[in-house]
Amino acid sequence: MKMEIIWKLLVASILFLFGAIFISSTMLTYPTSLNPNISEYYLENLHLTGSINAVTAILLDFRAYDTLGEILVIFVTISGITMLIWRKNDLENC
Amino acid sequence: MIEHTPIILLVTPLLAALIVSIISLVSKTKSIQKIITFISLCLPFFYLSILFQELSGGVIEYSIGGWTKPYAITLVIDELSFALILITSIVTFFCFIYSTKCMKENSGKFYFFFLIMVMGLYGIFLSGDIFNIYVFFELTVISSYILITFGDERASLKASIKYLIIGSIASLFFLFGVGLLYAETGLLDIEQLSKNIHLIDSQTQIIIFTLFLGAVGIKAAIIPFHTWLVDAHSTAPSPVSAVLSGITVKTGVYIFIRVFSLGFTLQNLNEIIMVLGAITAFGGVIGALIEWDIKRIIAYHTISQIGFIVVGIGAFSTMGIAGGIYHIVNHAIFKGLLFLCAGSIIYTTGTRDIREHGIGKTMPVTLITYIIAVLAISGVTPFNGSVSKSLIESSVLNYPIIWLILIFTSIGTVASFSKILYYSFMKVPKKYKSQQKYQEAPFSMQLPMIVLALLCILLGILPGLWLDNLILPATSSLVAGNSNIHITLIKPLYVLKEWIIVLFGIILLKVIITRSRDIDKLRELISKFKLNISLFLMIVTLVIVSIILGALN
Amino acid sequence: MTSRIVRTVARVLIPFIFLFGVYIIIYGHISPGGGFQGGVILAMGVILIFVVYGGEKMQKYVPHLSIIEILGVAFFVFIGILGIVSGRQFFSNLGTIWILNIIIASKVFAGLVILYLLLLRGELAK
Amino acid sequence: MINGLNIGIILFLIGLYGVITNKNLIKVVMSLSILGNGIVLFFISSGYVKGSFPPIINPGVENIVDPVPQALMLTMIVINLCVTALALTIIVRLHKEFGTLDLEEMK
Repeated sequence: MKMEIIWKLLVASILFLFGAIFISSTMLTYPTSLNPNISEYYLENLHLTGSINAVTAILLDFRAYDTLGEILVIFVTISGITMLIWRKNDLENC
Repeated sequence: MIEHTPIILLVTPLLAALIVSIISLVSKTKSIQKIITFISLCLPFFYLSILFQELSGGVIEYSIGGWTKPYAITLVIDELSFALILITSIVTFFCFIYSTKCMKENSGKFYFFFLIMVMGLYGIFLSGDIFNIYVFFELTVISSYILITFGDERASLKASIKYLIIGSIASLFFLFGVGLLYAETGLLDIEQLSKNIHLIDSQTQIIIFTLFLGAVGIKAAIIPFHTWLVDAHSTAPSPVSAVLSGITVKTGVYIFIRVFSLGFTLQNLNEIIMVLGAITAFGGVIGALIEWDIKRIIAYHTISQIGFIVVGIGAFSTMGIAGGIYHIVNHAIFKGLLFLCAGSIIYTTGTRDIREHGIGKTMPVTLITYIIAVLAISGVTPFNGSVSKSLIESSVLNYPIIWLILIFTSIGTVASFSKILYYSFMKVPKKYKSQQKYQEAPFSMQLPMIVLALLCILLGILPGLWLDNLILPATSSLVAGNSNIHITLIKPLYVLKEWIIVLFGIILLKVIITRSRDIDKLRELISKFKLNISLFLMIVTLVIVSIILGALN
Repeated sequence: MTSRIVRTVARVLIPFIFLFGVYIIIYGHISPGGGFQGGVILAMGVILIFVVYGGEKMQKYVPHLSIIEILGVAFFVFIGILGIVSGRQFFSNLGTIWILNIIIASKVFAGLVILYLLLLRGELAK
Repeated sequence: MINGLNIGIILFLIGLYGVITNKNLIKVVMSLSILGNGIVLFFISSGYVKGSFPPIINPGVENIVDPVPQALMLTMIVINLCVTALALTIIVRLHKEFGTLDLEEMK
């Protein structure tokens, strides 16, 4: 029981250290003002997509390839769960 | 149509996977699924031959959706990604041929996940967008979580959940790094990022580097981020293990090369990476020396060889990077071959413990291909491992301690593989009275082994085939400097060193055989290294790395 | 069996949930919303029916829903390839955002319902 | 000091703490979700500008928030959902096989 508490304190302290380093060194300078900025380009060309909702336009037009990967992830997961739940133990040994 | 080849390369396995899954809903016959999978894994070679001709005219870029280049998601094929796509096609094709015999049940589902994993791998290697790499990495690892559970029932479920927990932490670390990069620069394209990364102040760069190191370290199984690998790769079915060890782990190294060559303006990064690599190389071998399970031994060697690659990349000289990339290719071939050999041994004998095999000379093909693979992984001339290993070793000659560690690792590699050779093939177990009469594995399992063994020899005799055409151009685009490495076939000093290593390895094996009881105790000790302790060590490592970098910059 | 209050409230709520889901999907490109969000809302409506009235009998519809899944992915890829066929790039914009929204919505809907049914089955098989 | 970015980082670390110290696999998966939500908060706040409007470009709307992190996070949320579902399924199977939820007690 005592070991448990010491262990948790150890983990918490090291994570605290990590977080302290993390927060102290990421003084972000947003909003970003670099010249070739993605979101500015997307907003300028929004009228070409036929959608006025910028998030939908990015999701389904500018970055539709990401969405393809994403729906494949859903598809694979569902197939995997189907297999895992309905499967019998009939596997080859190799 | 020719300019669409990159995307067609990616869509082909996807369409095949869709057809396979529709067929598996409708009918139970497996032959159509096998044919479709076979065709879709053959076609990439055709596309790659087209792409190779195009590649001579410079880097191939294909922006999806037709938007201007740095803003849209771009598929980029340079020499590095071409080399990795080619090796992915070769290894997955032969692993598929191997799996047609040994995966009898559930095979429709198996081919589906296999094809999706191949597609995810292509997606990672093709993509030039850092968030897109995350998406395809998730696709690859999710299908490999599922493919692992095709193995031995109870152990594979445990290995899968372990891999899942650590793997999703890795993905989230990577995503956090992407988030910081985006918040600082407003960019996601890798090429644009590498031009603008010097604008970020060094404190934030340290954090970004640390997060990427955590993510990539887990994915590439750098010690102390490695605990998931041995369980996952040893419980999966052998063809899956071959792809996981040969290619999927390399995606971590690939992302590492891409991230590392973003050009962080930090001091002393190279030394930290080289030290981590050397620890990885040595620790992997220690793990392999004390195991008795054939697949666990081979899986530990994946860790050790990854260490070699990371040392080469960490050196960040022309020789080191070229050696590292060439070792990625070579390792995919001989590690795939080793896993396939282990699979055929398990297929015939039905056990994984090397002390109970006692095969003798009854499986000549497996024996000969296994010996070729062992010589290749030990780095003996004229097999392929020797070229890349000598490149890596000569790139760290300025750091004698790391060089010595790599030499000791090579000795341990020889010892642990000749341990398998001694127990599985030469020694007859006590419980059998005489030599067992085993059948050689079926021909469709022998064929991939033979081809991969021939590739080992070919790439060793003609290293220029890959080095001159793909790897040196890839290196020269990553590192500035002269790219003139002359690889002569036989350098007497190197050959002498290699044979001395083999000799010491066999001596080490003798020591191990006589002290096997102590080794069992050591293994007990290492098996106490639990999941949460390893995660804790991982965080500690990251904190230490960030503190060291902060102090030095 | 769930209590009468739950059943009554569910009966009143479910039509509006479906209506809201469909609204979110088909107005996804001109107002806040989109395929994923709408698909999830529709799926939650169906799952609410299952929770309240019992979903055990619906196990037999899992294959049908899987076909919707596969067709969703196939249509998505098809629209990507349509860009190549029409002489432009993969996933070129052809004014197809609302179609993609509907495809994704049906796919997410089918996926989440299957997920619920399968996990329910895993629970039952214990 | 108290803004979305820092709260996101803290949530991330809390999730990490949960993954390391919990023995129950279900709780580990819950911690993974917390970890992911921290990242979502971080991303969304990194695109946020005070006093601006949602990214729906009606005529006459100026200074809107950055839409890119929101789109990226929609992708990430779905992927995280899938990973969680897969993890829970494997845990159901494991519980059926071993009768326990503690990874170390599974022999």
